[in-house]
Amino acid sequence: GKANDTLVYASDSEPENLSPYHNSLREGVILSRNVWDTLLYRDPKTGQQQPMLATAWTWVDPLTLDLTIRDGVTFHNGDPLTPEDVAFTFNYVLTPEAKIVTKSNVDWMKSTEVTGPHSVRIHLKAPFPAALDYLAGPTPILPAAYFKKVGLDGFSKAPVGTGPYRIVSTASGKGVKMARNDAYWPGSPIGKAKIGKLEFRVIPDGDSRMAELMTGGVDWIWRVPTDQADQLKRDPTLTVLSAETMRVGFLQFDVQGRAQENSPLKDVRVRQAIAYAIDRKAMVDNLVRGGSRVMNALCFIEQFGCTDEGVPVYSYDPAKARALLKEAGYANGIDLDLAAYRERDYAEAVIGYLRAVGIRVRLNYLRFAAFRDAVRGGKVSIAYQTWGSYSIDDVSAFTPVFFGGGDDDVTRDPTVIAELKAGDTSIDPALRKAKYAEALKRIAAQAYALPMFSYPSNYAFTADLSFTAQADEIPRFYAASWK
Amino acid sequence: MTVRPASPPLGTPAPAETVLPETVLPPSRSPAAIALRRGLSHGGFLIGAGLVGLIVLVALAAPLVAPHDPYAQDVSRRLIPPIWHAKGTAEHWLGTDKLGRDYLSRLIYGSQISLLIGVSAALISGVIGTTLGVLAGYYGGRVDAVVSYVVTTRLALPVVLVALAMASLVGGSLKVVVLVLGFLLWDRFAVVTRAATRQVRAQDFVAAAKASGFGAGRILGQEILPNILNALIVVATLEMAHAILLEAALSFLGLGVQPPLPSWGLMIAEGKPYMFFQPWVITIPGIALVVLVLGINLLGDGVRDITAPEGRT
Amino acid sequence: MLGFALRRILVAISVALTVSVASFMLLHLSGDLATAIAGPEATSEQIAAIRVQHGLDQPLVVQFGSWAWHALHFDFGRSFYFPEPVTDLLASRMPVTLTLGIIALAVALLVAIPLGVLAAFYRDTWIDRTALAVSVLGQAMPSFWFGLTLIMIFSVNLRWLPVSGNASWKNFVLPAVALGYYAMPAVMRLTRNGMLEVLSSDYVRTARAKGLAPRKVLIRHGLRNAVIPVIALAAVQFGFMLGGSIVIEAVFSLQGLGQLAWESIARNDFPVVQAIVLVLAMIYIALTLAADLLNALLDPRLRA
Amino acid sequence: MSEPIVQIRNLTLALPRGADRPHAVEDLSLDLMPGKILCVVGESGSGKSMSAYALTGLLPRALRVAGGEIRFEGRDLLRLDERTWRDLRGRRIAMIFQEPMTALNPVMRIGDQIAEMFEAHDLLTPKERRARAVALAGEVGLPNPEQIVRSYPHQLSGGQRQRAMIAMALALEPAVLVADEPTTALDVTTQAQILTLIRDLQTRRNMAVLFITHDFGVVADIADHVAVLQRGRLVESGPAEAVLRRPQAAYTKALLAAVPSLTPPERAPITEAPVALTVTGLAKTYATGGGLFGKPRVVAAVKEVGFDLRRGETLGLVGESGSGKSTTARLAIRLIEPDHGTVRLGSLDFTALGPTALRDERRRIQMIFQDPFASLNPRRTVEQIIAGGPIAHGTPARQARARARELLALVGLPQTAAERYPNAFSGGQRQRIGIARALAMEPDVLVADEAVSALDVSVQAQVLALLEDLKARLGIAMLFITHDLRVAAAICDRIAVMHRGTIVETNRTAALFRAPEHPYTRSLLAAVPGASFTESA
Ligand SMILES: Nc1ncnc2c1ncn2[C@@H]1O[C@H](COP(=O)(O)OP(=O)(O)OP(=O)(O)O)[C@@H](O)[C@H]1O
Ligand SMILES: Nc1ncnc2c1ncn2[C@@H]1O[C@H](COP(=O)(O)OP(=O)(O)OP(=O)(O)O)[C@@H](O)[C@H]1O
Ligand SMILES: [Mg+2]
Ligand SMILES: [Mg+2]
Repeated sequence: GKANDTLVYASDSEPENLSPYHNSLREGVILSRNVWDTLLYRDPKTGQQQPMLATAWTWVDPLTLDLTIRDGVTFHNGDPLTPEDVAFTFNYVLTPEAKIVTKSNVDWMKSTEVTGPHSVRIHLKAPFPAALDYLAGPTPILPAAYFKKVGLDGFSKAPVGTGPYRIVSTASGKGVKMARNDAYWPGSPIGKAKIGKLEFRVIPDGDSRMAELMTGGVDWIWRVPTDQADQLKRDPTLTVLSAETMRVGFLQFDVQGRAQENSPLKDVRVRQAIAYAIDRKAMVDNLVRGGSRVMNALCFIEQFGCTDEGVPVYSYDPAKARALLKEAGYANGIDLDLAAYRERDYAEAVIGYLRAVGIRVRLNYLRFAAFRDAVRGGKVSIAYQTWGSYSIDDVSAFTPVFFGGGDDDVTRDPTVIAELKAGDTSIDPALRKAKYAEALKRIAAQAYALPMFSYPSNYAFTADLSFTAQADEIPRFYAASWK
Repeated sequence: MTVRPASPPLGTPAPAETVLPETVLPPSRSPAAIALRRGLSHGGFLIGAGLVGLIVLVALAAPLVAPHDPYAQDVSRRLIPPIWHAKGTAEHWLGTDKLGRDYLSRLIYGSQISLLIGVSAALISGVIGTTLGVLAGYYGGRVDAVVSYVVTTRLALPVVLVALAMASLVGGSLKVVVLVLGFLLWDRFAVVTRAATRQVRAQDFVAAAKASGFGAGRILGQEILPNILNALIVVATLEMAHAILLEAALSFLGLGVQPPLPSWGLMIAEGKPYMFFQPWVITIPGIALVVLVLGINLLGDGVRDITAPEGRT
Repeated sequence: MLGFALRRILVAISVALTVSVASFMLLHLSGDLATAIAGPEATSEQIAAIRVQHGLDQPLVVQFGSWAWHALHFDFGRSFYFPEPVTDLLASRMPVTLTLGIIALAVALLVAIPLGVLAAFYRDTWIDRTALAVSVLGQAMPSFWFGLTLIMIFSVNLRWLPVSGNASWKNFVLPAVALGYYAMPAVMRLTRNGMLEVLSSDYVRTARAKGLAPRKVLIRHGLRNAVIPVIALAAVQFGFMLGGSIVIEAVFSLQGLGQLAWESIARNDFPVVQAIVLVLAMIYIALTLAADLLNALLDPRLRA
Repeated sequence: MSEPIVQIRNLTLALPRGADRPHAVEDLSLDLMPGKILCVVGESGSGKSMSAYALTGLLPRALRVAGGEIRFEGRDLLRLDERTWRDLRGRRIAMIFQEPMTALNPVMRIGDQIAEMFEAHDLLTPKERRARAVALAGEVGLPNPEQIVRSYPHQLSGGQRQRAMIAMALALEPAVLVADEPTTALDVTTQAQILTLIRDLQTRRNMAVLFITHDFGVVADIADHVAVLQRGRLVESGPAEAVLRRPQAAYTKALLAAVPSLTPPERAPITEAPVALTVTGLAKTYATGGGLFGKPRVVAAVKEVGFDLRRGETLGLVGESGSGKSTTARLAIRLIEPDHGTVRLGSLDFTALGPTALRDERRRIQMIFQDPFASLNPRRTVEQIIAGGPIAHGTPARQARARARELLALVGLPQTAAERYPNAFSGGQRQRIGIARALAMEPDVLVADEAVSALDVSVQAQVLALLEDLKARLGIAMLFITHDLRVAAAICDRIAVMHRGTIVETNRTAALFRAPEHPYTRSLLAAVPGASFTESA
């Protein structure tokens, strides 16, 4: 709290490893942004890259990037930052022995070499336009000497970085305590942290988190369900922020009919009937709320290439749904199963709607891993999927994942696959848009999947705290302050 | 043990030839009749039987007594408070849940699930445990040693954890819950029937039956089982209660029965996010659970008391 | 006595062995571990690699052998999720669960035994009936629901005690009460029944015939004998509480073994689940063994 | 004549509602003289124990004093508060009980339990208490006192336990000793020792003793005065000589008449009848406990036992507790399997039968059990119990049931008994049902294991007469097991004496009583209480 200048934030999961390259959780990303710096900094407002640990960078050619490393930066243990640290970090994480869990973040690099007392050179494997974005995000710089000394196990127990906060203590299952890095290098685009101490507490249970916030046990929580967020708003000691995110939920149908014999889902009329049977608007207005919107095309509407123009819209019409079912020869109703892995009440609401038109659905609520396996294995009739596009603002991060012929494509419509492929590989924006639009139209017309709505995110924190949320869902505590 | 004749006849032995003077036999009742008579004056038993009877009745007549379809949702009428609340409505006596389903109707249908789980888990575990216990108690020796060993091993396994792990691997559902609980909760049956069987077997009437040329089947069926039946009923009620509570706990942890089935444990789990602002969503199913389990326990205690052998205490 | 102890220890060891086989089989026979570990993104090559990496391609007996051999040295392998040996993970979580279990047991015994004694002594009075009601209610209350109710009352409304975590002793009060109340009825009933039996026994009559003060009769002749079965029960209950703390830890977000188990189940972190099952079973076996030996110490008749 | 030390006047003890009679004891008046033993006799349930408890202030909660007074040392005991009672108990009035095993705290050392006597009354230092405990142990004849005070009750024999109880009771040199059937649970030889001990200590310390028993033999051996109770009322009291020799009340007379005599009637030897049962070289060793890994405890219960039995003959098997009588009986009917040896029924080798044949042939040898409560299945009606065996052997149910009713009549029970459950019968009646059940099988041999030991003398006499009569009429051979030599004398044609698993002597009953050959037989006979009394009666 403000009184002891300690911001306690709570979240549900505990990163398996505090080393930023060795976990894939949001909680890990948050720690990473507060404890480590990256070579570049991406301004969340403008989207522009700014100098951070690197003061300057030049492309020698599309496969070679030269960077100048800042002088006068020290790690939390007092070691000065040198180009060796940069080279070590990148070269180390590329080795298979490093066993990092987020390979895609670094494996565009081939190697990194020290080219002078203040410079390094990164060699790429292939041209990679997004390289600077990655250097400004998931590629923090580790202290070479310290890391070599203590090894990964030691490092994960007592991590050291250059960031605005340093880690004071960690305890398995409890969380992480951090203190402001008072020696933080001047001139950083993110500036010195304003709050003296930061504490991350793992509280797996959402209601406990809320109770803790209400009783002052923690100062900041997120992922508050909208119902509770509404209630918390009434509490004058709390501030609640709600915002839409890029996550979109959708029903993915077993079009190939693998999950059950003579699957009714092979019939487009049945899939359409399902689409008509669900009152997505009512769900958004009454259940989901918090700025969410109904989606009609299978992507997040703000993404590049995502459009619902010309895409058939299935508005709530249970009579029509029943008529379609009858037409398809299922006047007596059908039995299906639905698998889901989060927001159980949304899935339940869907089941409730389907039940009203005579589609009896059995819910199979699974952990994500099991859910994914079941869907890919063709054991699920209706999968309640959600997708957050890795926060990437381009439809290529969404639709092709589920319709581009990959593991998660259970439809395997060659036409759609071809159209998406064309969109993904083209460099012409207009052509891309056109191809994606065709694919999205076909998906909707065939009702291969039913897009539901975008998901909101709710933050709640003590009213003493001044905190701004970003669209990328990475809370930046170093920028927060007490009112 | 000393014996108290009803009316001590006097000294000189009666000539055996003549039938003894017609001794006035005290009023006789069958053991069942005695238990019933005792039951009717046993407060706990009556309360327990009343509660359980009521819930069984409600469960059987669910389609008749439930005011609404327990699955019918209306997301525009979510979280209506119960009728005693200022904002309650007579349409939904106990209000509605997060999807606008009638809470009373869900509660009523939920009783079916709790009873189903309690009864079937107790049946499965009862069959397993009683078989093991009776065999161990009757044959003793090596059979007994093996059974005791199996029971000890089973007791060493943490039930909740094992049930969770199994449910998670197979995927939770009503069937899985029943099977997992049925196959985990037999230990007390085994322990109790073993002890009871040993006790009965040591009695001379079993020896008499054996000496009369009864086979093992007849002895188990006619001499042993009827005499351990009351112990069995008591354990069955305990295990029913236990299974119902465990189902609730598993469902609460998300690995029990699956929605939209209105299991009471699931209702508590689903109501949990609302507990601070709409506390009734967890208090109502919670109280229902307590009442049912309490009723079953009282019934079990009552059965034990009223079937206890007569004797001075 | 020595022979008795040796015999019990021998039984305990073989039960432990059986339990370890059971806990191993439980997980290995109920699904393809490699797929589960590999996670959603994995290709079939990766799954195959994982199968080899974790030795899952070996025959089950070999797998068990190597697991058991390591387990014997308190090495349960590495967690699939955390970059730590399972042993370290357990060691860091165990204290929370043990603390909770011990406090809960203390709560249960401190309430149950006096209550049981009182109920027996004042048999068929309102004291007896109150004690009975308290215990019947305890048996009927789902512990998670009771825990939630406690949070609602004492944390959120009254704000006396914290909601979650294990920062100080205060954090353990509510969970220990919730867990202890779950264990209390059995202990209370056993104490009451044992006490009733002992109080009506011939040797208590003898003690009274000596002119011994009632308090001494109650404690020296009554409680000492009545408490013998309670010790065994307490050990058993403690084992059950450790196993059952999974629910309470979930309710109170206590980062103990139970919570770890639950999360590991969700994360398919099988070495951890397996180790926890085994460790809990071992604790249970050790406790019952200790209780048996203690009983033998208290009851000379058992030292045969 | 001195003053009575205790005067019980018009004592009435009320039973709780629903009991079989309103008062446990009604209008009872007794005097206890210093230095004298007053024996209270009566059948089970007559209120003997309750009077004793009233005298020690240990009445069960359910009972209430409804009137009268007990004067002791100038006070009315019934009006004392608990604190004063405590002071009195143990110090002035001490008590010993029937079951020495359960009356001692199983988890406390003998010495500590004796020393507790001093502690209860704040006497002596702990060290002195221990020393006194050892001395007392020696005084009551416990062997090796130094060592025995450190043992636990279960490590002592029954007689030793009772001695320890007595040591405890005598510790504070009480004026009054109340003994509730202190020898009932003991063997005759041990009983004789304990009776002598009590007698000795009583005279040495000039104590008044209230001695409760149901055994007139014991009364004859020990009593100075006798009081006879019937259903809570005093029917007769007076000096022992007078009551035993010249009983006034009809009830006393009947009771005395029912006591079997120690002089057996001459019975004609049975030599003609065919042999029904031949037992040769029978042996059984029990191994108990041990579990999965333990070493079992081994007891050689029966070693090399052999005898034969003719139709119409009764062979008595007598001996102390644990001598192997019951084991022999169970071996004979093959409830347990012998280690070796054979049992022949006529010419049939019973021990060699396979399971199926055995089930068929079992009907030829039947058993009557000791405990009339445990030997009848409480969940079945009398008719089902009696007819069950024949039905299992293929007799049509209707016929078996008709036969069951005939048998009821034969053993002297009304027809209405058939529909009832065993809980509706008294001990003696139950024993009759047990006999009917055995007879329903139409056996050649009847084995009665302590069939009358649990019954009061009057009932005992009836059952004995019934058995005798049935045997004669049906020509059954009977193996009659008892530890009571009086009973054996009354019913047996021949007697085999068992000692530590072997038969040490077999002879015609009269001959055996007249001229016992084996020293063990002699010691048994010598220990029978009240020998003088019945011999001259
Ligand atoms: N605790 C009790 N509650 C109720 N009734 C009792 C209790 N104890 C004894 N009685 C009744 O009091 C009467 C007298 O019992 P008491 O024990 O004095 O008989 P007894 O002559 O000692 O018999 P026994 O030879 O069997 O010891 C009996 O009818 C018995 O049923
Ligand atoms: N089932 C058994 N298991 C182990 N030992 C036994 C068993 N039954 C009897 N014994 C032992 O065998 C010996 C003989 O016992 P048995 O019952 O035959 O004696 P008994 O002469 O009938 O004695 P009582 O007069 O006390 O009935 C005893 O030492 C007894 O402890
Ligand atoms: Mg008595
Ligand atoms: Mg015997």
